[in-house]
Amino acid sequence: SSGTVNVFAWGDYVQDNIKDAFEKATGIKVNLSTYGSNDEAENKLRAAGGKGFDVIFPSVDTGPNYYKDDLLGAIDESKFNVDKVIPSIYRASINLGATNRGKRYLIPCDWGTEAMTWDSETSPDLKYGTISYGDMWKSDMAGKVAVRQKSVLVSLAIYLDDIGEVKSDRAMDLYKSEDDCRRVFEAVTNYAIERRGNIGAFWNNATEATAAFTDAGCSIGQTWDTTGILLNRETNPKWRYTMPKEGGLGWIDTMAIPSGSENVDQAYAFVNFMLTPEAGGMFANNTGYNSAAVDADQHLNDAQKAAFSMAYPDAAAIDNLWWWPAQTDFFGALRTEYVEKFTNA
Amino acid sequence: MKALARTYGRTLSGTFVFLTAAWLLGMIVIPQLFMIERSLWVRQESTQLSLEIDRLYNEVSLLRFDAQGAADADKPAIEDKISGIEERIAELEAQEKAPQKVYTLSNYTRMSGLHFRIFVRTIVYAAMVTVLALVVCYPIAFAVAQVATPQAAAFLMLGLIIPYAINELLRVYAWLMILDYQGVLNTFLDWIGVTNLAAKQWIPFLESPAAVFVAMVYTYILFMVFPIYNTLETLDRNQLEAARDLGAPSWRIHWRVAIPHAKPGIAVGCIMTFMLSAGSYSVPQIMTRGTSGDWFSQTIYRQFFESNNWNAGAAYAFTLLVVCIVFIFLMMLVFRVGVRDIAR
Amino acid sequence: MLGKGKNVVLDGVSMVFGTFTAVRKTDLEIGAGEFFSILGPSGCGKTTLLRMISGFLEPTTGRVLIGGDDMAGIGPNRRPTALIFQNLALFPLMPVWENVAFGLEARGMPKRKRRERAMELIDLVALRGQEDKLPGDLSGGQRQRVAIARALAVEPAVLLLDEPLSALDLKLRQHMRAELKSIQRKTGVTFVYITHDQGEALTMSDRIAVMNHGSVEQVDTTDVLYDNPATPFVATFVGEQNVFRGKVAEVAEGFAVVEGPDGRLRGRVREGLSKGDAAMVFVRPERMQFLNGAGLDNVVTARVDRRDLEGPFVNLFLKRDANEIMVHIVNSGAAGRDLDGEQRVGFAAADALVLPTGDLARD
Amino acid sequence: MLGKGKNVVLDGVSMVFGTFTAVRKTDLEIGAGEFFSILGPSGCGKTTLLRMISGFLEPTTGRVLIGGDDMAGIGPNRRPTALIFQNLALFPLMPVWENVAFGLEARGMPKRKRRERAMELIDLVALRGQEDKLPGDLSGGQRQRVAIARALAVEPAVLLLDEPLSALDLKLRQHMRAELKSIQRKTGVTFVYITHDQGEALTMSDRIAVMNHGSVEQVDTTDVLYDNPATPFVATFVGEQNVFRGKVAEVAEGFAVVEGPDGRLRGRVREGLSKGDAAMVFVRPERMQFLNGAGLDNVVTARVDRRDLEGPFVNLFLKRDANEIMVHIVNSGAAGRDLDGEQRVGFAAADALVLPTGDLARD
Amino acid sequence: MTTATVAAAPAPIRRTREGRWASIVLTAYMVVFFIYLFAPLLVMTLAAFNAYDYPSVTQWRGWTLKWFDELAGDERILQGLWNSILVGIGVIAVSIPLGLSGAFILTRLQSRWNGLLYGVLVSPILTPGIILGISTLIFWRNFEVPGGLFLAMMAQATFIASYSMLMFMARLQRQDRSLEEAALDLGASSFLVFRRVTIPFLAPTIFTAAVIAFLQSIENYNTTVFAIGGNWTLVTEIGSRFRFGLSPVINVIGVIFVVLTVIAATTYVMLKERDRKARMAR
Ligand SMILES: Nc1ncnc2c1ncn2[C@@H]1O[C@H](COP(=O)(O)OP(=O)(O)OP(=O)(O)O)[C@@H](O)[C@H]1O
Ligand SMILES: Nc1ncnc2c1ncn2[C@@H]1O[C@H](COP(=O)(O)OP(=O)(O)OP(=O)(O)O)[C@@H](O)[C@H]1O
Ligand SMILES: [Mg+2]
Ligand SMILES: [Mg+2]
Repeated sequence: SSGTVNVFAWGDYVQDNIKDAFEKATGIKVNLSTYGSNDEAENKLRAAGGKGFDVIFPSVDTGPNYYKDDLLGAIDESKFNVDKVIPSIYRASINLGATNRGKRYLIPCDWGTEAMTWDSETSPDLKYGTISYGDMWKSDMAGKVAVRQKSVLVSLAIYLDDIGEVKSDRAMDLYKSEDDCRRVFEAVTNYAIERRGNIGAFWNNATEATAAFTDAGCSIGQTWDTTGILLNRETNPKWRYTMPKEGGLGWIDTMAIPSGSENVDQAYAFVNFMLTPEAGGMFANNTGYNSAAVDADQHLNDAQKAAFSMAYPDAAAIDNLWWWPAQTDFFGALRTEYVEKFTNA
Repeated sequence: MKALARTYGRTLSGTFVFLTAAWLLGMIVIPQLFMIERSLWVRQESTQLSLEIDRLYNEVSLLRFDAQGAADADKPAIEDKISGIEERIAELEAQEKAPQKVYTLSNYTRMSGLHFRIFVRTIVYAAMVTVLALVVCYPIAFAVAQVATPQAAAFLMLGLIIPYAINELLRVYAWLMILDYQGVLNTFLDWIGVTNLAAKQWIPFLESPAAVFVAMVYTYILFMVFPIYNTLETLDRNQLEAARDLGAPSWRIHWRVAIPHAKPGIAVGCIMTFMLSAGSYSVPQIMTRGTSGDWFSQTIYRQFFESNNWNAGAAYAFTLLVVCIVFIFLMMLVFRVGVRDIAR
Repeated sequence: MLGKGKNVVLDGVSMVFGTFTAVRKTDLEIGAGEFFSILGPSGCGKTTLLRMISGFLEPTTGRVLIGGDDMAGIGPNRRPTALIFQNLALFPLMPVWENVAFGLEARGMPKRKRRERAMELIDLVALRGQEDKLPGDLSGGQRQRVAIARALAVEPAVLLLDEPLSALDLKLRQHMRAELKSIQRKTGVTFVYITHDQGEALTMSDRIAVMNHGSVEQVDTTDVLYDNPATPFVATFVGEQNVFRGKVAEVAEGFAVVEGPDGRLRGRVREGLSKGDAAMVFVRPERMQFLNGAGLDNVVTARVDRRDLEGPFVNLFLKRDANEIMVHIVNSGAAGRDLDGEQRVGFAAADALVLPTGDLARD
Repeated sequence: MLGKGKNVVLDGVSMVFGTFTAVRKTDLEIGAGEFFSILGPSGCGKTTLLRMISGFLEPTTGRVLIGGDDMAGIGPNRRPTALIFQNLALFPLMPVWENVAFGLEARGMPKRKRRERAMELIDLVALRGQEDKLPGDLSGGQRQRVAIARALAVEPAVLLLDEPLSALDLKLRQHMRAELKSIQRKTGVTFVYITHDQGEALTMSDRIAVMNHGSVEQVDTTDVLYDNPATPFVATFVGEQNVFRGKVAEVAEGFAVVEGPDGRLRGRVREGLSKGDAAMVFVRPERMQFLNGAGLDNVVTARVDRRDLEGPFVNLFLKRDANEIMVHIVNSGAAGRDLDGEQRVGFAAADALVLPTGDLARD
Repeated sequence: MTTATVAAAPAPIRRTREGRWASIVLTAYMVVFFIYLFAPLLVMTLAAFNAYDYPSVTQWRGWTLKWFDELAGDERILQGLWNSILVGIGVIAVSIPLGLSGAFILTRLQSRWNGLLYGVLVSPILTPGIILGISTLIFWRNFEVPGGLFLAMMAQATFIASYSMLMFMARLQRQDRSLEEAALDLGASSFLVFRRVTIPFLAPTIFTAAVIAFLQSIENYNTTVFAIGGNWTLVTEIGSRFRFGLSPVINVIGVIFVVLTVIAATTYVMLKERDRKARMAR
């Protein structure tokens, strides 16, 4: 192995301050590549046969996609400090896809949510505690809703389960078996299609999500936390972001070491560095996501703290999060199928 | 080979043949064969059983994790529980078969009704884009080739090329900014009083497929203009004058003289535009924000990258390729254009 | 069956492109039904003149009248003219009959009727049987005829032809000359024919206008033009000439004597030359004779340089210092084969023409 | 300064493309230093023949010998020939001198020396001062000369010219004929010259081979070819002819009498015709005369149809039933202007040639 | 006599009344068309000077040049730009010889298989770009070649060579074959023929093909994104930033490219024009 580490990360994850700090601390050079979606990361790694990178940042639920083709190496838990990861997150990740057949492959790095963003001027009544996924499907919202196709069907499933219209064990049935998955998706999609007129824009990335509100005229929708927070902070304070009462959609991004990694030691060094409170704080300030490192919150700046309290006004907001479970093959395929059905309705 | 060798000698001709062969085999055929091979099999496995095993493993992992923090007293009980589950796992794993690779045409045949509809719609849309591009570009090609002075023609050409200095993503994004509900065009209309953005009364350009058409025509203008220009440039101006002298009005001159002459160029332009639009991913993806329906290329993309079904994706892609090639031959038949004319 | 020709009058017409004068102020009257040629070297403005008549160019000054009507502002598609282009400009993708019928199609004649009419014209130009071929499948002469039929189909009063034969090879060109001429006679349409080939102009035309550098130097019937060219340019551009330079020594009774390096030469003269003026003596090669002792008005001695058989003629080239003298003798078997060395050649004063010195046609 | 010409022998050469025979078995000997023309209508196989000599085509049968050496298997770049292409094929992106020097460059001559040599050739063809221009900036005649200089630069023993003048206009073509001929004399190189223009062939060549449909019909000097064509095709392809058809009535002492719709006509005859055979009588238009009472061997009456001035000649066209008779009279002022109506024209038996009926050259 | 013919440029149609209407309509259409062509560029350029954090013109926050500064400090973008240029040059180096070879074989060899060969050689143009990228990557994996600039170049060259080939074929079909024969006849070796006759004839096309290859390479996303492996080009960098919100830095790059293209192309046109004038004058 050499004195470099090939990091394949989300575009905004490893910014210069982190990179410099790591290089200074360890003397290992970071060779950074970036991607913009899980699909891209996954498929690039797959096409490369698991080679070429030493650290990668998959979302925890996409783990199974990697396991199938043996793209990741198992984590040696003795080589990094398990206690540096917030224990509850570390534990939760087990079920969400971080382990496979008894071995751990993914180490939580950060987490975030996808929840409600809305225009508090045109909808002054909406607020934390009462706001619901269902608000997007009300009849007075025609053409004003911005959503991501892939997640909106899930949030709708949670909502419909909550109001008892489509029972799905808080959407967990989607992952249970192909038949259950199909049943729930079918019902949810039909519900959505009936109200398709509400959709003003679909988005797939932050650029589109922002534009959906600024250019496409949407006034409510489901966005990533960063989008909502930046809309509020940079564009207009009327934009608010918070958790709906059914619980926000929570995601965890992790760090993994591809099976073809040639710099395993350096990879662990990098992982360990990312989990230091200082790096975690830097990370959160850089990106607006929440670090999974213990004590990272000590290093947050004010803006980030303010944003956090807007998004998660109380502990319940976090406790109530709905975490994306590990993906199964049928889930991926069926979700695509119903997304297409909804999109093309 | 002999004909080639006579002019260029053995060494050079050999180099040409070698390079072409390397390109043909190493860069086109063999890589494509890999893909076609992929489209011909599926992986069969018993998902439900594997899921169950995975679930049990996760249970074990959880128990192990909890055991670390548990009181020492509880540990034996947990260990018992774990070993119980592990037995069950062993039992199930014995039943689990390795996934099997089965050769089949099912990737081709299993296209759902929806996908088929999208496919057909894409072909229709691509054809519409092609026709639109033709209508938009023909007058330009004609003007540059036949009407403008050579100097003016050079600058017009330059004007045509400049938009290609920027990346396709940006070009499309710019169109999005223009056509959006609160975009440049609607803002302008608001300003002259046609729409009222404050009251959310705007013209929803993006909701119609026309928005995609506008951006796509924009993106592929060059591919239509150049071939037509190239053929029209060779049209003897005397023919136009002869037609006029014989009393024909402008439209008839075009219909009877210029367009027939430009046919090979039109065919080539149409073929290229059709191909590119049928295979375009970023334009519909960015332009519509999903609100006006998918194009088939998006479906292919999702098969590959969201459904994780490369095999089906390869089959879809191959289908598209075949249909496009059929389209080419159809165009060549309709326009009576030979394979060779495409290069003109 | 075809409309009678109309006359064409150019009244002070000129054409300026930017700063370049392509056609200088020109007055010209072309009679109805006449076969009128415009002859001149490349670039002299022939095509420009023709395009003003056909309406593709508006003259910078002056008027074009056809059949007495001022054509100002009337486009090419509404003038009673039809133009045959140098390269014919047949529509390569239409079969012959559609080419011929195109003008009728443009006038909205129904398909059946126009095909009928086209067939009549195809008969006229002897192309029956070729009507469904594409122009590319025809020989040069046949294509030529299609172009004529196409132009005649619109029943023009004036047919304008821009070097229509220049793309053909020699034999065919000669053949088509006769054909064009006979079609012109049959139809009675006014032909305005452009060419830079003097042989073509001479054989076909009733009258010829010779142009040079944008102006018309002479308009006359062919015989007058050949025998009495008005300027050195016309003299040398039309037909072959032997040229002798010198100074006028004497002028009397329509004849002048020119003294120069070749001796004293006598020839016809028109007014405008007086003693001492620089002048040129022009003699056609066919008017020169080899003299076996016997004398003629003018005699020159020169060395036989070479003998070329040109078919009906034998050309003998003689050298006298830098001057080359050409003598045409009719090919009567062994004509001129025995001539050699220093020879005396002569010509009658009536066959020689004296003109003030001027530009010759380059060759 | 230039290599002497070599002779070219074609020994039973033929060329078959697929099933199409472009050149039938041909034997031909072209003398060293000769100006030899191959004349024939388009498509008769001239270019094919030339390409076999130059080495671009290998004959299907037979041998090509140049200077006595069998050329089988020797490529165009190793034969002592140089080819001048119909379109000249000058390298458009090289200046004149590089064009001329290209063959020397190919032989590895250093730049300085080859420029020197090129300049000599440029002088030879009178292009001094043009050496640094591109071919596109030259006039047609100048380009022609560059092509000649380029071909001569490699000091070929045989220069092959494929209709090199056909792209030029008439005046220039005539001028270049003389120039080519004089270059051939100066250099002594064997010229094999292809043309479909009989005038060109007649004026320049020492000998001419006339081809038709892939075979050589006659090889002779120009005078013989003109006066004694071997076949009706050659008779009509070379120069103008009046043709009278009929049946042989009498053969005696080298003369035959042919009876036909135009009466009894007497003319020279070679062996091979006997009484009763279908025959054709050929008379050149310049050998015919208008008879004012006086008789000649043969007399025909016909109506004057039209009179064309061709410059040195006046062509009179007479009609007799379907037959057209052409008479050339030297243009001596008013020649033939007074002739009209029914006329008697005649010609001497010695000026007429009787041949067995055969194909005529189409025109 | 003939020189005048050579120099005479085709005269533009000087229209009389009839034609005038047609030309007014055509001119009006051209104006509309060029507005269509340049409107997006204008929007994109304006957004580069907008102080707002996302590329936008409707959310106007005042003029700024800060995005230019930011570009200067953005190492990944600059490195990506450099990588793009490297790949572009590589693509030229690969696709031009390939395209030339294919064009020679297709135009010079008369064979029944030409149609098929042609079909296969142009098929990369028709294949979705993603698939080219992936198939290239998979193919080269057999030789242990990982994704990177090299593979990106190979994958792009696969289809860009087809475009070059089409251009070369068009040119070769217009070639006067007798030039090559003349050179051979003068004793030239095949190399000399190629170097002195064929290549100079093709030179303008080689130039344009290289420019087009470069432009296509620079702007390609779909193919590159897979073949590029851990490395990145300008476009893949833009693509991966799409998710986190584009910043007007991207527009700044666009503006710079447009300005560069305009300058380069204008000089090219001007030089050609001057050349033409010089030639006319001679
Ligand atoms: N539209 C134009 N603009 C500028 N100059 C022109 C234009 N049309 C013709 N000319 C110039 O006017 C002159 C006369 O041209 P014209 O075509 O009438 O010559 P021409 O006698 O027909 O010659 P040719 O025998 O070569 O056809 C030429 O010098 C030509 O370059
Ligand atoms: N490579 C070839 N394959 C098949 N046929 C050919 C080939 N080359 C020539 N021919 C045919 O052979 C015949 C003679 O052609 P060639 O070029 O020798 O004629 P030509 O006498 O030079 O005619 P032109 O005066 O038109 O140049 C023509 O009918 C031509 O179509
Ligand atoms: Mg002209
Ligand atoms: Mg030939």
